[in-house]
Amino acid sequence: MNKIKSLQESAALVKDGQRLAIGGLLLQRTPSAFIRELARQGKKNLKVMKTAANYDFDLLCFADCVEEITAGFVSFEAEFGLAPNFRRSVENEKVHFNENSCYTVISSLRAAAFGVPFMPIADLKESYLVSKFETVSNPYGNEQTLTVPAIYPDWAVIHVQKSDEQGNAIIYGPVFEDLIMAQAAKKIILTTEKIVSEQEIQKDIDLAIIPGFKVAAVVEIPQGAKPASCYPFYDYSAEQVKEYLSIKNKTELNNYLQQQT
Amino acid sequence: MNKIKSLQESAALVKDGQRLAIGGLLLQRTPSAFIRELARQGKKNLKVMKTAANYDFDLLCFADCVEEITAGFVSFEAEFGLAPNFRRSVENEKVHFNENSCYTVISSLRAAAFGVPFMPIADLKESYLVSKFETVSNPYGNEQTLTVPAIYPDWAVIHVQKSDEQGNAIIYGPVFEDLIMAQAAKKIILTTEKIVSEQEIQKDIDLAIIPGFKVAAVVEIPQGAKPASCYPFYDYSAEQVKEYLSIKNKTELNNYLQQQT
Amino acid sequence: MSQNSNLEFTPAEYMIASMARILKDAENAFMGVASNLPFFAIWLAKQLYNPELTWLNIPGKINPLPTKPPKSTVDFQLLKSSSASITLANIFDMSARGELDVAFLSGVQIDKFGNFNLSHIPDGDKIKIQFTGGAGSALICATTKRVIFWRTKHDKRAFVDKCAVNTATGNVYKVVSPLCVFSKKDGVLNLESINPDSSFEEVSNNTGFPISNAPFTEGPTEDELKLIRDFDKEGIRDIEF
Amino acid sequence: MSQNSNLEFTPAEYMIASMARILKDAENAFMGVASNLPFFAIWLAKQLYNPELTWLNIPGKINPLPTKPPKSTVDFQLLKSSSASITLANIFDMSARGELDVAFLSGVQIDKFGNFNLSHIPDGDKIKIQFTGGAGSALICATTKRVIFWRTKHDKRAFVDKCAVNTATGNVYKVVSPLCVFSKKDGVLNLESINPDSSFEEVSNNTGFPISNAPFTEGPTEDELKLIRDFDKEGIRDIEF
Repeated sequence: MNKIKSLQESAALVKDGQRLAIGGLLLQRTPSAFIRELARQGKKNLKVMKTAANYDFDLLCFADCVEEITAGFVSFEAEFGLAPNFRRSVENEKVHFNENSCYTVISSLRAAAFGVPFMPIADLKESYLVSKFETVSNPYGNEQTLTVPAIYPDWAVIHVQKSDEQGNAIIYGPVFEDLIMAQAAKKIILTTEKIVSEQEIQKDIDLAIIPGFKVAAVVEIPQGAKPASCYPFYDYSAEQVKEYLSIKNKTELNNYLQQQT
Repeated sequence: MNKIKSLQESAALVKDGQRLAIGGLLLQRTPSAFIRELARQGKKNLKVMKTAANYDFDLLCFADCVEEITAGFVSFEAEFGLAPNFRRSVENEKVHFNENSCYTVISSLRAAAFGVPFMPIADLKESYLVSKFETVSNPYGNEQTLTVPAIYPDWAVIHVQKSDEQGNAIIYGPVFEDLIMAQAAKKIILTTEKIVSEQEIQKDIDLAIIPGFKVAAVVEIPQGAKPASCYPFYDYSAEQVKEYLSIKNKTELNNYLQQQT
Repeated sequence: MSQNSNLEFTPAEYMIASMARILKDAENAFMGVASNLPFFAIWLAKQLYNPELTWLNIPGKINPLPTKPPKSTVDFQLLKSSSASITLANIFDMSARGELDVAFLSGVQIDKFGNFNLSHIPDGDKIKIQFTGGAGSALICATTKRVIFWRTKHDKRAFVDKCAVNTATGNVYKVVSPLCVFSKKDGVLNLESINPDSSFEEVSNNTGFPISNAPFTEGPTEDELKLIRDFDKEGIRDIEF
Repeated sequence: MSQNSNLEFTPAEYMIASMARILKDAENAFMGVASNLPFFAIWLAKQLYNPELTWLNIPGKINPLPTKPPKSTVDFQLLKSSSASITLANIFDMSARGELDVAFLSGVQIDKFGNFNLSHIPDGDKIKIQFTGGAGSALICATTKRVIFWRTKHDKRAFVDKCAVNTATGNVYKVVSPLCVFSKKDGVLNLESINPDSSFEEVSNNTGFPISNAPFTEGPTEDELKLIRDFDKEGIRDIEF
């Protein structure tokens, strides 16, 4: 099966209204080029999830692609400030922010990955997040146990350092939630810095933690995480983040999207 | 804190009646030297757990160290036949075999690792194992969901290829349940083929999945998995397994234990 | 010797070929602990019928390329030149999610409903004979789409009317023995085909539940036999016979 | 300038030193997203007070040895020369198991009970102002043994009588601002000590709940300041001031 696809072809696999788990964390190993292509293709009503996001979810909000965000944190950091389009979209009720703890995002993905309908979690005391979740009685004791529901992404979209043509892929450095997303999702779209041979994967076989069998598309995009970083190849670009944050309106956004990969 | 200990000192940390999760699987990366030292020290009433065991649990049964075994499978394979001392001990009611599925062992360790009292699992249909477990009603749906209780090992005992003096350790090749055991257990005892420098660990930092902070003892024992294998350093020894299986009585067992590391 | 062809083959070769053919349309196949013949079946299927089959095993190195047959579940041959890594826990998760297509399981007893016993023979509340334990079978049999039960010995102690204990039950698809192949239909095992070296009488006499006659299985082909024999010069496939 | 010593120091340096000292007896410390000052505090504590402290962070490389201060949560400096790897999920699990000793959290509002709000300001059922979301704080605050709340701005919009929304509540141990250190006792925040460059009056005027007077904090020592300044030549510690 030929899984090697262009950015256009791979983004076309995503249908309006589907749920996407987006790999990486904050400005590290974000599948940024894929996110921009979703915006260029004018996707609508996507449901996106991740523990901690910024560029990716902010851009999808800006481009009106998103209906619901499930995350623990959506913001840039001190150097850059908040995520302005995310904020505006939520405050204007164009996007529903299903606020979670990073931990409950992970727990919901675990339930999906484990094929069970819910996951018991630690007590969150008086956090208002508790009102979103149900408790069950521990059947082996008496205490009430908080739970979260499984959340099943249609797609996990993950940017990796190396993949072979079949989508067997290596992640170097922090894996974040990418592995559990790959397990929880129905299918996987990989963008990769480089498509390599099977032999190249075998050299680091213990780090080849994404097996190809659920991968529907492999897209080679060098620098595909930019403006985010891709360890150890390149760091995030403060200049490029600021360029994005300087965009004022939809016309400028469209220009930006056309100029970028 | 100096964690480097002798085999004797490290086995002395284990108290009669404690629960041990034993790393490796069947004849791969078994902490065999440590198991023999437990037998030499005449431990009593240990509770041991693992998905699939043979040499380790059979020997602990032979030496009357065990009160309870939680496992999915205890046997040698075709080349060697069944685990004779395990069978005899269970049939004579000297050892309680808490038969599980390998999957339910993992799920009970996951619950402990996640700090939650139970774990929902897939339906096991009409398996008799179901009678050991409780169901709860999925709070986000209506279906009954089977669960297993958390099982908390006092110790995870793990044989690794490389550890530094602080117990930061690398596992090459299959990890089996070792990582989840390390997380679920109160403390960890590591036996290692070699104690290496921090710099040596850093070379394969993405494979250094056992952090030292819960490690109570680091024991350097080259060939410490024998007769089991330790990838990629040495394969299991059929001859040494057969030598063990030829032992007929306690006197011979004591001789065997004295002759081995 | 075969009644249907002039090729000679052993019971192991009969079982390997019969199991390999079931994998022609499989997406993935999992072999658990102590799975000597399933190894050969998956290996043969990938060589001959289904190169894209994803092969999952206990050490979790996916699609290895062994240079000779492994002697055990944890043989280093199963770590050679593989395409990716997965943990055993995550293979079980795949099964729980319904993503595992075919799995091979064995056991001491199997009954006419396709239940099997790898646990023990009870004596009231006590255990009379302790077996190995079912490993991952309780989950796999309940959640993998098609379970192939294989057993190297076909007699009335193995093929029973009702298991003393049901270790695993559920999605049994076919049962392969040295004498025949069963398939599960309407909740019970039906004889599907008979080893051309055996007979309905032999199968029937060694099976503890009633069966109806069936045609002979197509014996191993020349291609199948050549591949198996060239690969397994040491005769590892016969280790359990 | 300090009233208690002749050393000059910035608000950032005051906060770093105050937080580092809390770590003198800590087993491990976790810093989450957007944790500029906690980075310096942990780094300083390991240099000066507690070299065996286990330092956990979002990228999950344990005890890294950065050659200069990181500018973000995911800076490559946090991947340098570390001692082992752990996933973020497993750090949360540590907290859930009660194995996490100290964690640093920040937020937009904190109230007199030590609750904090990183979620939003509601307007009826709607959201008036959306903040960043609490990241891992709901879990961490509920299950980590000692939570240190830090905030670079001390005013009545931040230190409120009651949070509009409780994103995270639980095991708040101390609160460190540019003006002072609070500790939680009998369920409420109590002023523990005051920045020698500030005063009770300034703290009181900028705090939205009643407080009682307290002594001055010992300002940063010469050793502390030298280490911080030699390490942070670019002034990254001041990025949020």
